[in-house]
Order: sequence, then structure tokens, then C-alpha cells
Amino acid sequence: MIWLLGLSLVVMLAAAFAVLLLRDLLAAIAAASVVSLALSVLFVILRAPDVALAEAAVGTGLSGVLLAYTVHRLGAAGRYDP
Amino acid sequence: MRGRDLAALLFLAGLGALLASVMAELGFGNPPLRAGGPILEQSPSQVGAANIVTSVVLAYRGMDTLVELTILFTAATAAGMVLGQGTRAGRSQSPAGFILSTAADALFPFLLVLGAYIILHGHLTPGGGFQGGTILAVAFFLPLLAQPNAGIDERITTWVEGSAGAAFLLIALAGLAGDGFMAPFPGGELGELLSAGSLPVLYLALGLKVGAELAGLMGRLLTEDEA
Amino acid sequence: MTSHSDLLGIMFYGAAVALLLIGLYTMLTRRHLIRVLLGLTLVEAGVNLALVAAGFRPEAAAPILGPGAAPAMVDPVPQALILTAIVIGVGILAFALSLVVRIHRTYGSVDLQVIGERLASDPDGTGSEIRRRAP
Amino acid sequence: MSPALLLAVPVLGAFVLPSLHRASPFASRVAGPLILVVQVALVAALWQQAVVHGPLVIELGGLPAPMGIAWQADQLGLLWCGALALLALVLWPREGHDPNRAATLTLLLVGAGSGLALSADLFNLFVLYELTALASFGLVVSQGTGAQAAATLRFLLLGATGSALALLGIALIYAATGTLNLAQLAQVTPGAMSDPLVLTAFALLLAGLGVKAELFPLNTWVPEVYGAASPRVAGLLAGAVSKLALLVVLRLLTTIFADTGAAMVLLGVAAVTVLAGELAAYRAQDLRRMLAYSSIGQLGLMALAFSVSNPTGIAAGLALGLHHLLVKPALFVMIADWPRRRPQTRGLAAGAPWSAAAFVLLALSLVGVPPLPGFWAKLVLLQALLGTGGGPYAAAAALVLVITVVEAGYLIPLARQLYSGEPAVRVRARIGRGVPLILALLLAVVLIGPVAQRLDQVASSVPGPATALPRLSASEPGQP
Repeated sequence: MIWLLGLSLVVMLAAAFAVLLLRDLLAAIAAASVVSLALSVLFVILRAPDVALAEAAVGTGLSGVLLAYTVHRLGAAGRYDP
Repeated sequence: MRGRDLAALLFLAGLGALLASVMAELGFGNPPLRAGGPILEQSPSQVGAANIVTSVVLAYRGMDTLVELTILFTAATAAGMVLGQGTRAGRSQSPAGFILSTAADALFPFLLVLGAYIILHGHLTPGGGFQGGTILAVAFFLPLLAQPNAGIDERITTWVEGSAGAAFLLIALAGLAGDGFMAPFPGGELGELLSAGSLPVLYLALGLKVGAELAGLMGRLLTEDEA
Repeated sequence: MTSHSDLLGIMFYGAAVALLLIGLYTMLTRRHLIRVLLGLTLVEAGVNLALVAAGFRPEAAAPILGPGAAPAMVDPVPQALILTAIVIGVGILAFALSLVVRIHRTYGSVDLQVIGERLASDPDGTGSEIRRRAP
Repeated sequence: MSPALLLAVPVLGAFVLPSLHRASPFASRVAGPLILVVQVALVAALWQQAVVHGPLVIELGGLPAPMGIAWQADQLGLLWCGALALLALVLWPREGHDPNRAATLTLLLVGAGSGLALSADLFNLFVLYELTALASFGLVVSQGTGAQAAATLRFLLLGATGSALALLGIALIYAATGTLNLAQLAQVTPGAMSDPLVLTAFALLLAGLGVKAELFPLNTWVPEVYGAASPRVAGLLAGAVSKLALLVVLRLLTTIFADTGAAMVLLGVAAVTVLAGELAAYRAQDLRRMLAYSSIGQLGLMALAFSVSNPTGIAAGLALGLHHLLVKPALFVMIADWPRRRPQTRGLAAGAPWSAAAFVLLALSLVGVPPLPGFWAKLVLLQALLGTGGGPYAAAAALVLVITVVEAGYLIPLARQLYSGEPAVRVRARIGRGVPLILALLLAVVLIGPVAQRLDQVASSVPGPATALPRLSASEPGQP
């Protein structure tokens, strides 16, 4: 059980750095969804299944879709960050 | 590393050190449970929901959920104000590829069933109005990705939003006749599908409203064309 | 036993503070609107993790009543609070994204700095198509 | 009759309004103001009850306090509920870009604001604060121009970050004490939380609330948003909504952070806010930005008064707040038809005599020239500051005098400029919606005595830490 905790912590923090550093915004949004996914695993470990389900459905699913669609709408200007 | 980045880094290092020192003092693993303890003991008798988090969300802290519902409604109204200008003509976005269309059609019924299940069993198993509503919103949003010109019928989402919200609030106001605003009505035997009195009905209204709101929001974002 | 739960505490609270700091750093130093909003979601994720960790008890069960006698349970209140906080986050994010689309249409830019300067120069937003009607 | 109705009635109205608008546009135009009239009637009834029986504590859903949410309808909260509802009625969105949605958002703002003034639960205050913020975002973009969207997004980023930090403050308090009820926290925090933890939690909460309370350094959004928003919305936000955030800070100061160093932190932040706001207003060339910076200064004065957490301090804050509630919206609405730049207003009185005369009256009241209420409000503030001994408070009193000079420095020349020389272009301007506010101000001049006495009575009825809400064990059973 402790290795699952360690793994999801490492994945979450690595994905958080990826959100900061990746130039391609669609990749950054994917990284944000990975953070949200790892966070919902942490919530399961913290005995909070309701919150894990909400974080997965809202954080990974909905926010990812909304953000990706907006970047698509912004065209080339929105895609790459100098 | 420009000057501004360095300044931000220093400020955050200080904030991190402050938080680390302060949080080290907080014990971990033995929460004082001044509010949680009594809830764990008395919620089966007072509210009767197997999922105690649901009894907290809808009964003990029902006002938070009502305000939460209103926040989503405000976000949808405000987004409508910002994006309302675009002409609804919608440029002729090419219908999505074959894979997305078939996947959208195939997934639609499963997402509906999953969303409805999570809403209706909110008082028994983890899940509830928010999570189920989000899944319903995605269920209605997928076919939109497949055929962008279809658009979501504004009238239906507004009507569902208004009536579900009003239903939630009327049940809350009905509580005034009982013990007070948002008072839970008892009913049914713990653990059964029809239990925890008014909670399942509240979660159903909440789920439909969240689903309609988010579907409306996403639909408006999608069909809003470059005016 | 306490050393084990202290170790857990450091891991959870540490991860929460780390997420918070990375998110704030992203918001403070980056200028692309979508990137700043991603930073905001990181900040909110960190705070949510800290609040759920505040209600955790080792060797305690999730607050769902099973058929048998109720075992020792974690604190249900923070979980209800975080449910509300997560949905507030997505509500604000959806509204912010509609603003981003509107700003892009008017200013043609998604750079926070450029928009700030344009806003300071013509506070009326003469760049906008909508003629301002009487208030 | 439950105070929770003050939130439920406007919110129910807001839910129903869009569908009603589709059914019959006329009904939806009348429904909004009607609901606000009902709101004012509810506040009056509850006020009567609060005066006779003292603060009415209710436990929502009949579930006892530490578990459920407690609300406390005391005279201070009800006063602000009434002021917010009346100001919203005066500044109701009759015409404009999308009046139905603007009406819905205004109702939501009144409902959320009333909740903010009455709730006595930490997380409930946070959620209501979020709703107030979102409703004001929607109102700012009510004309859908690009500038409003840009100003609102920058405001949103600042507000959401502040709110996340405030939630972290709540997490710290909850982790240490395990409860969210303000009364129980007032009893528990001295024992459960050490000084660094309490001050950190207060700083984080102040970071969140300070954004909307326009405290330094979180008020960079103020000139942009009040410059871009329609004057009616700017008046509503500057007049009532920002003060509700300060009211929440006062609630925290009188319960959880009663005798900690928190009052000193607020004093410092408020002093810097006042100075920064007024100096920026002195330099501003755009009229709306000048009024925006001046509202930062006034909010800073109110925070200065609230940092003196005894009844005279609270009375001073109330006096400043209510005076600013009358003056600033009237100014915002009045200069809507004026030329935007300060130099262009030369000789404006020729074309718009009434409007110029009203501006002079309001400017003099802001500066604090005797018989006008502004003078009395600042006098009460100086009494409060000098009343509590100690160096910092005396320094703050000196600061108040300095910024009065600064205020005179930019308002009096502008007032004089209206009457000198020929206007470049004759502007037809009318006072419009400012009339009821100015009449209320003149009425206040006449009735200074009873108004001051009533405010002192309201301020003294605010429960301090010892009496914060009746003790939980002895709290009377929740009324429906």
C-alpha cells in the first residue's frame, strides 16, 4: 500500500512540474489531467471515495475537455507558449 | 532566470518555509473531530443515509450545497452573458472523423446509465449529484463533438436548470415547516434504495441541474463561433 | 506507531504544499492565459489535498455505513467541503475560459501582459465591436 | 421567520427568472424589483425581532451547531442586508445590453451578500464569498465588451488565487480545532492554536478576503474593473459588495482572532491601503479611475476602523461604510455622461448645472467638510483611533488627517474647475439615479443625532469573543 502512495505522489509532482515546463499547451493540459488522476488515487488512499470520484469526473474529465477545447478554439496563437 | 522569476521564487520559498513550519505543528492522523465525531454517531438516526458524506453534504451542511448549486447557475449565466454575442450561425465545422462519431454513439447510452446510477445511489455508495451530473453532462457533450453543428437546444437546458433548481430549493423551503430551513425529512430504512427520506430526491434534482448546466456551458463554448 | 503516521503526514502535507507552490509559481511567472489557469487548478488541487489530509485517521474506514457494526471512521466533514470546493473550481474555470475566448476575439492575444497594457491604454475597450449603449 | 429566507427568496427568484422571461418578458421585468421589496420587508421584520430579543441564532435544518451550520441575525448583519437590498433596488438594471441576465445576477448578488452578512460558519462564509465574487464577475461583463472581459479575467485570477489561500487558512484552522462554527472556534482556538499558527491562518484568510475588500496589495484589479464596468455596476460593487468582505473580516476579528495580533496586522495593511489608494487617486487623470482609487482609500479607512475591535471602532466603520455607500454610487452614476478625462471637465457646470452642484456636495462630504455626514464619520473614526491608546493607533489617526489633506488636494480643484472657464463642448448631463442617494445624504445631515445613536447601539450589540453567539451548550433550541 505504501508503494502505491509513493508512486502516485511521485507521478503527481512530476506531472505538476510538466504543467509548468512543457511548451506545448495541449501536453500541459494532459499533464494537468495526470495530476488530477494521481490526486484521485491519493484521495482513495485517504479513505475519501466520494472526493476521488468527483476529482476524477470533474478534474480529469471535465476540466481537461474544457481546456483542450478552448486551446483548439484559440488556434495557433493558443497552442504554443514562447 | 529573469528578475521577476527570481522574485517569485524567493517569495514562494518564504511562503513554503512558513507553511512547512506551521503545518509541522499540526498533528496528523488524529483529527479533533469536534464536528465530525457527533456526526458519525448521530447521522444514522438523524438523517439515515448509509453514505455519511452525503448526509453531511445534503443535511448537516445543506446550505453549502445550495450555495454551490447557485454558483454553477451563476457561472452559466455569466458565461452566457460573455458569449451570448456570437451569432448562432456557427461556421460549418466539418463533422468529426468516423472513429469519434461511432464512439460517441456507442458510449452515449452507457454514460447515461452510469450517470443515472451514480446520482440515484448517492446516499448509499460513494458518488452523488455532482459526480453523476458531470457524467451526464459529458454524455450529452460527446455527440456534440461528433456533429458540432447540432448544438445543444438552449430551451431544454434552461428549462431543466430552472425547474431542477427550483425543486431543490422548494424541498429546502419545505423544511421550514419541519425543523428549519434545509431540514432533512426522515423516511425508509437505512441501506435500502428508498431510504434517507428526502436526500435521494435532493440529489436527483441536484444531479439534473448540474448536468444541464455543464452541458449548456460546454455547448455554448462549442457553438460560439468567431464573430 | 506515531512515527509511521508522522511520515504519512509529511508526505501528504508536503505534497499539498508542493502542489500549491508549483501552481503559484506558474501563475506568477507565466503569461499565457491557459497556462495561468492550469496553475490555478494546481493551487486548488494542493489546497484540497491539504484539507482532506486534515481529516484522515490511520486504520480508519471510509465513512460509508456497511451492514455490520460501524468501524472507526475518517472525518466525513472535510470530504463534504472538498466536494463543494472542486465543483466551485470547475465553475470558475468554465467561466474563465469563456472570458479567454471573448478576450482572444477582441484583442487577438492571450498574453496577460499585453492585455493588461491594452486595458490601461484604452479603458473603454474601443477595440470591441459592441458599441457601448447608455448605462 | 427564518433569516435563511434572506438567501432563499432572491435565489429562488433568480432560478425562476430566465424561464419567466421566456414566458412573459413584462412579468420578468417587474418580478425583480418586487422580490427586492419583499427582501427589504423581511429585513425590517427580522430587524424588529433582533432589536427586541437580541441576536437570533438559528441552526440550519434544526441540526445542532457544531454539526450543522449556524446563522446569527444580529443588528449589524441585518443593517447591511437592508443597505445592500436598497442599493440594488436604486441601481436596478432597467435597460442596457441584457437586462434579464443582469437582473438574475443582481438577485443572486443580493442573496449571497445577505448570507455573507448573517452566516456564522467559517466554510459557509467562504462559499457565500465565492458566490458573491462570481455574481459580481457576471455583472461586470454585463455589456459584453472586450475590455470588461479582460478586466474581469484579471480580477478572477486574483480572486480565485486569494480564495484558494483562504481555503488553506480554513484547512489550518479545521486541522487544529476540528470545527467550523465561529462561536465554538472563539472558545477553542486560544487553546488549540499557537500564535504563529493563528497569525498564518489569519494572513491566509485576509489574502482571500482582502481581494474583494480592496486591501493592498490585492487591489490592482480595482481601477481596471471599475473603469471598464458600467457605472451602475461599479457603484453597486464599490458601494456595498466590497464592504461585505470587510464585514466578514470584522466577524473573524471579533470571534476567532479576538485577542491575537490579528488586529495589528489589519491595522498595518489598512494604513498602507489608505495611503496607496489616496495617492493614486491624486495622480489619476481618468475620472473613473480616480473614483476607483478613492474607493480603495475609503475601504482602507473602514478597515482601519474595524482594526479597533471595540464598539466605538465598529461604529466608526459603520459610519464610514454607510456614508461611502451613499456617496460613491451617486458619483459613479453621475459622471457616466461626463467626459472621461479630468482636463476635459473644465467649465462643465455651464452645460450641466445640477450635476456639477451635486458633484461639489458629494466631494465636500467625501473630504469631510462639517455639517456633511462625511465630517461626522471621520470624527468618529478619529475618536475610535485616539480612544484606544498605543503608538500605532495614534500614528493611524495622524495618517487619517494627512490623507484628508490629500483628498482635498484632488477633489477641491476638480470641483472648482467645473465652474471656471468655457467648456470645450457643452455636455448635457443629469444626476439620474443618484437622486435618491443624494436625498438620503441630505436627510442624514438633518438627522445626524438619532443616526449616530442608532449606529452606536448596533455596534454595541455585536457579540465580542466572550459572548460570541450564546455558548453552544446553552444555545437556545434552533427556531424554524
